[in-house]
Amino acid sequence: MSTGISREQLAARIAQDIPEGSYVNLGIGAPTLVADFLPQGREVILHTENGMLGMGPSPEPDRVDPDLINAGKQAVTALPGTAYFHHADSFAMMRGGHLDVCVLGAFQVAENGDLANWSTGGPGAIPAIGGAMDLAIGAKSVYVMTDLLTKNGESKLVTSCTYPLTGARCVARVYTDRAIFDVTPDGFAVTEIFGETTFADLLELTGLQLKDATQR
Amino acid sequence: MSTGISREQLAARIAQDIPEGSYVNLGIGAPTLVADFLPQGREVILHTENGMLGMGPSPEPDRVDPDLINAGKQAVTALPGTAYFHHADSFAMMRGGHLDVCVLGAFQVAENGDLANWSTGGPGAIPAIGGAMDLAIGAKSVYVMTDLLTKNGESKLVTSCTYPLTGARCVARVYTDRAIFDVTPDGFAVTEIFGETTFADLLELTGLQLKDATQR
Amino acid sequence: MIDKTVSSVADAVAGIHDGATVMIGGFGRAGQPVELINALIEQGASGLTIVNNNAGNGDVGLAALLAKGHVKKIICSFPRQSDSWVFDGLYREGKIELELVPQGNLAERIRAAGAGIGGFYSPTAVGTPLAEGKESRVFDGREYLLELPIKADFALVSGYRADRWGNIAYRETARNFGPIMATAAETTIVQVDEIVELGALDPEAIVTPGIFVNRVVAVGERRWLRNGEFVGGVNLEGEAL
Amino acid sequence: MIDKTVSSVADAVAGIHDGATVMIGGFGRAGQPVELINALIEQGASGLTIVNNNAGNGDVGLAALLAKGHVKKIICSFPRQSDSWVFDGLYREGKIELELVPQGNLAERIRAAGAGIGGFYSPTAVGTPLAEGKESRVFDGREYLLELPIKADFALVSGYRADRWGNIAYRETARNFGPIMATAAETTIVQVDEIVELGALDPEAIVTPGIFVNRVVAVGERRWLRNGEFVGGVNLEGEAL
Repeated sequence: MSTGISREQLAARIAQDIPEGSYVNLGIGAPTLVADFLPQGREVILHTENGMLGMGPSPEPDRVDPDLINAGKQAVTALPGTAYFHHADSFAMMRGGHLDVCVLGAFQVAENGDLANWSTGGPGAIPAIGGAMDLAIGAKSVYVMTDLLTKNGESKLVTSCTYPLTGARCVARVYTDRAIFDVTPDGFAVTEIFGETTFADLLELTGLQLKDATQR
Repeated sequence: MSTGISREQLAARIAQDIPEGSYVNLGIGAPTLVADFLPQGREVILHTENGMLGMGPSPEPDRVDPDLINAGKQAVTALPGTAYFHHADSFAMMRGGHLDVCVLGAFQVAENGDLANWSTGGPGAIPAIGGAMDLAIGAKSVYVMTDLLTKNGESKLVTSCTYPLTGARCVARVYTDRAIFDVTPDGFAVTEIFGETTFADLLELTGLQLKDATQR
Repeated sequence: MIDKTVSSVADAVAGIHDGATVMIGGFGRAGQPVELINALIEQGASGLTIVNNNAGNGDVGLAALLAKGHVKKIICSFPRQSDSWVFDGLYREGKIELELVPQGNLAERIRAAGAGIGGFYSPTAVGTPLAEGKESRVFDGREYLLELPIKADFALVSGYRADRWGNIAYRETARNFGPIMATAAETTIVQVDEIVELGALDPEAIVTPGIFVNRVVAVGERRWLRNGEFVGGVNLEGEAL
Repeated sequence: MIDKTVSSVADAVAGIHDGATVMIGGFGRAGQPVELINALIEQGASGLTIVNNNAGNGDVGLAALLAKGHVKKIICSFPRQSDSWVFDGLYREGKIELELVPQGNLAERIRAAGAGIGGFYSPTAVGTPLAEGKESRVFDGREYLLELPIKADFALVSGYRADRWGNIAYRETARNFGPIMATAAETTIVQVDEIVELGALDPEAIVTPGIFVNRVVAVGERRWLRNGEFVGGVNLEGEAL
């Protein structure tokens, strides 16, 4: 059974699916990579929860501006056309359904679109939620970017989440290193498989009933 | 029985009671006059519901700016230090209790502080409320500026309002052409009488039980 | 390349359908998108529900739309004004429906629609006739009324300057309802004096970010400005002295 | 003459009492009013409830206040960060109470307090553990949770420039929670780089009008600016490279 594509390849694949003119929020961590792979010349406007539309790439090290950061507290730049706003306005954009796409990481995604990505519910863990719950219920399309399997080899796609939820029935599509899964009323439909992975592999790895919706 | 002081004199009297540094909203009509009588050198910041703090006096006729108006849709000017904001923010200032004083007109004020100033409830009348209900419940001190009597000689101070309310138990003080009335838990207390009017006159004109709290 | 600009007011108001709910910015005449309203009259959509603070002034703009008989219902706070004769006549003849909303509730309900709030408890109108039929609830010893969001199919807004991303800057008290209405409509259409280069607007003074805007149209500089400087010489109606 | 400026950060934080609820602006380090927090540490008030998006970074600012043991409880959305070791230690030892609030609810609850809203129905956290104990209600086929305002006794905010009326302009994403916190506290205290003449701030870009501000103190230009121009040469912590 082959391994999947790299994180960068996956980010590039997600970037392909983001149409010009979209307003997009990229979650902390791996989803941030998607910005680096948006096709040249395609204008996509990036939102960051801490009050900015029009976020640009990282600055040169000597041009870091501590007043200009993203949700992951990394230094960013501002494109021409950037607008700043306060936190209530920023979250009104999310919660009011104005973002076209958000890309989030996940611990688990269930067949019905439930998302768990903020807590593994462990006893010693310090909980932290940030803006994930607002994004999960607010963006028009919630995409998840994740490895299909945990480090322990367990499927992150599940019948129903055992970890605390971030949002209920909110995920539209899961981009993994092995395949792309659409959330449908009948569960996950595989629309694209990467590398030498087969549909049979996916059935085995996830242990789920999957629909083969690949165009092959 | 003497007549009362003029509207301008009353405006000047109200202006005396507005401390430096107050944030003040002056209602449409007579209350607008108060601005003209603020003592020289006393800084008071005027709020207008249509999105401005720092409102200045009327412009010269050839300097009218149609983008710069007050709640009564009259041309105004902007003082140095003016800030503009949208309607939700403007009314958040009112409703959130941030204005120190508002001065409103009235049809009736009841002994318990109920205010009626938007509709006489007549059958053919076209109702219009504007921002009066928000001001009535929002400002820290709601002052009313009015003639004591209607054109028909009826008292505007009443036991209980017969006209539709603008706000319940919201008025702190009523400035009339005859006297100043504080709203207290025991009804109206007369704190100042103008001209040759007597306390006995006020009892007769209003038909109410009044407390004499004048310092004479 | 993102380009939200359209070349005519007719293009700007295309697709507004009969029976649509249309928010129209402005407080009295200030910030009233007169050119867009005129285009809407021309376009002909009828049976409209209009959300505005007022119900038209004089015979132009919103008043002209009302006079055409294209408006079924108006949701506003202050219809009756010295120059609201068009509305007054229609209302007295029973030809227009009125939903009267205190101005602060109107603003907050529009904001709530744009912000995804399901409803909120307002301190305004407690104990008044406008509380009738509304749910009441006490928090921290104070009574509030449940208010629901007001959404629209379209918003017509008057801004000052825009860029091709649809970022909008406003001018003085003409800002009023524009920014919140822009957030609460499916399709937001903004008229401005001019479209400037991307990056030319101060990012700290963009009050409506382009995410809320679908179409922008330039209508030329307002008569009381010259190259962005106030020159006066007009009356409150914007007519030359 | 209105003059809200005070001459020292010690004067600025005077009167903050033991047990006070204090909102502190900032998202991570951006917009964190470090000089005011340091003055608060010096001042000594303890048993505080702090409202902030995070729970401190590194060993400075909010983290230093926590390390002093002056904070009883923190209300925030995202305590756990790579550099939140001070909070992490206190939390694991049971020495600090945590109220975890999704960031959008945190922002909207603060705004609600400033805007006089009694409560509101939020779409966030429905179906999650954070919905436990909250009232749920369906509007238009969608479920919402009742959320209540968060008020404070004091707000400490970091702005960019101010005038003597207390009007505040912000800089870039350092704006974040400042404007809403300024509306929700009994006493709002703002540190800025400099106090400018009344009228020098663009009235279209004053994000916090002075009505929300009680005291303003100038703390000098931030290290990455020179006469208002960005010059860089610092790391994300603001330290010279």
